[in-house]
Amino acid sequence: MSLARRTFLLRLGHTGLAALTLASGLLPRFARAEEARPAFMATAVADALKALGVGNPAKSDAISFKAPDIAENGAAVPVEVESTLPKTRSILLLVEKNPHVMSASFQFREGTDPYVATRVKVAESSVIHAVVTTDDGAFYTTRLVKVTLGGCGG
Amino acid sequence: MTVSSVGVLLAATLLAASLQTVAEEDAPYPAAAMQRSFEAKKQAGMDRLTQDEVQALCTRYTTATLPPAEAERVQKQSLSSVKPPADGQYLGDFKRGEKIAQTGTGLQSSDDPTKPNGGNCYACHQLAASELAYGTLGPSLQHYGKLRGQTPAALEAAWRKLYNSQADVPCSNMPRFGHQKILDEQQLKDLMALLFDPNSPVNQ
Amino acid sequence: MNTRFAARLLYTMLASGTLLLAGAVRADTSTQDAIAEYREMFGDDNPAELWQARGEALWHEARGPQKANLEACDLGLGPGVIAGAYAQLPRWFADTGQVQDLETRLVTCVTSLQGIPRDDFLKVKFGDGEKKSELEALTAYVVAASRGKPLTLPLKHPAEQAAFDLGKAVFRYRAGPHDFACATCHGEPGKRIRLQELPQLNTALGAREAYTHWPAYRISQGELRSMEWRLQDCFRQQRLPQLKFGSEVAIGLTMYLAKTAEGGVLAAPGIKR
Amino acid sequence: MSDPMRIRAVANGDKVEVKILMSHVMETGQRKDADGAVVPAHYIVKVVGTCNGREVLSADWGPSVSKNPYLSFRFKGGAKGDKVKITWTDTAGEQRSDEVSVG
Repeated sequence: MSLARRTFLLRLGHTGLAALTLASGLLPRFARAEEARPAFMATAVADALKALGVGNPAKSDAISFKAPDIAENGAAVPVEVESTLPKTRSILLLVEKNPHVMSASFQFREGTDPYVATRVKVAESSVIHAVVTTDDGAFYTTRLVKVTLGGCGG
Repeated sequence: MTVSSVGVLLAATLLAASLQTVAEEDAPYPAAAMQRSFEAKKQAGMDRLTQDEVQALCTRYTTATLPPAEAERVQKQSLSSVKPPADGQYLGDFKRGEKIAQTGTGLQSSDDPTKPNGGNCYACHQLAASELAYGTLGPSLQHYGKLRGQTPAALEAAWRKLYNSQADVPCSNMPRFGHQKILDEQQLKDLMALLFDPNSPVNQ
Repeated sequence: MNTRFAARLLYTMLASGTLLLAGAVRADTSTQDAIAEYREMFGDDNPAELWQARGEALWHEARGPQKANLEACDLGLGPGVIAGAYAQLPRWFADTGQVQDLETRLVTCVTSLQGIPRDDFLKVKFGDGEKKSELEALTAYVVAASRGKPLTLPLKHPAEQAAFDLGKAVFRYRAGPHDFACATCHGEPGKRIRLQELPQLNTALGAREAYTHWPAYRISQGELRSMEWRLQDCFRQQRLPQLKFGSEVAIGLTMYLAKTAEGGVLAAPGIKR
Repeated sequence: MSDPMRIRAVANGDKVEVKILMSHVMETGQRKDADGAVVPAHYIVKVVGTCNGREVLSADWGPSVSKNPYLSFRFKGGAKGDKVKITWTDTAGEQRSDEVSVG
């Protein structure tokens, strides 16, 4: 498949999954992978959560979410999430202003701390959601990260 | 030791010190090595290594060390290059001005030459209070128009500074945006509006 | 006007000026604190390690037409000595009759020991995603072996002194449509471009701050960048033509920066925006 | 061919702290190269961590995890000498595993 077509299909991903599914016979391997992971194609936080089967999460203070107020560069924004909620199953990271909001999900096994640290891309200043799923439902907290332009600008 | 001999000694020391400064300014001149060490890439041609008179002088001297006679000459010559707007209107659109001030690309070998050049003002100046990522190589320009008002003198001075900074401060670090054709007349007007328009974010 | 009044006036002016200044500094400080917090969150987990590991493997691997590794490479302290070698570069090498920086010296070793043609080795001077640079990996490996070592550049050979003098002169050379020189941004203390502090590279303090952390992993590019890359990219942003790899000016500026930073303790590869 | 990960696994009290750096481009498929051509998407979609064969963490990633990804997590029930193994799978179908002993 030509690069142009591949790009075209990627763009389609922004507008809707239906179009993408129609073209699935032509999709490269990675896009087929994303078809099976609709949350990663979602362009809104609510849609991503819905695709994951996570019902309306409740705001919670029992999630510690560390992220810098200002990112010197959006290419890597360090984030650290720790949940003190009982029976935590997973932690999800979603960046509201990214073309695709869903960044990562981490599933914890018995004995693994409900804690994760990683670095994510943040395209522009954005609210980042840390969603925690537990046996007793889903909870969330947010942090606003301002992404600044840097250096000589070119 | 007599008073006069102290004076002579002092004068000699001062002279030696000043000679030393000049000697340091006259370090080996690198033009030939520059030619050998670079290669043209896209729009960044080898002609860009050749200095004009101001660049050559300001390589040798800084604003502080430039001899007064040279400073006057640079200033006069630069002033004569400043072209006021053809229609006499100094102010364009501040929203476009803000975009120009935020844009850092233009004239680099890596830039698309069909796109308009940026002014990259925020790299060196504080302007709109909402932009946290501003540089400090130049003075803050926050409330520029609010502090000065739109008097003919203030408008002319800002235009002159943007068009050819050397007309104001010889060996200034600021690019000569008009003189070197980095920005066109309309872009300069848009930047003027960013500085002076009462509704511009700079004046909030 | 009596002196006491004048003194009081001066005092008031100073006080109000100080207050204004303090306000400005405070606004700035919160931004700078946030940036500092951002940098701290990277901790010691620097992806530059991935380059070091790749470089180490390359160093010991028999490669090229001569199926040799680089363990006999002389970086100035004798064949095979890596520890501390970067702290004494650039330097004059008798076998090539040239002042060489780390990268050009690595080219010498790769071509002479392994028989790999220069152009083949330099096909990817600077990595870009899937196109990985062997030179940058080797650079990272060698540089890391000088962590904690002070920069020492005695400039005993006249060619070393000449390189330094050229670099010093080039630092102030203004040219191009924007009239930029290195000194435009790096010639004054305490300045910033956007939010990035600009080291004053013609002073020991500023040069140490910068030079001891390069080469560095650049977050913006997700690549480890060498000093040759750093200089080439500075000139790109100065709107000048492209600096040639290993050119007189590249070596001269590196020598000027290294010598100015002399005594500084190496902490490279660092991590930068 | 992919490069080895850098994995640190350190026992700290009753927990093992794991820190990983992975060598991966994490191309989003939205970036253009110097010639203006779109760089095709290529990123890690799945990461699994095990300790002596027992799964301790699994993660699903999109393209907005940073280039040369960093990941840190902690688990109970590990001790010095245990084998921590990390495996990633990317959009090209490539899989890579690296293993370290808990120190």
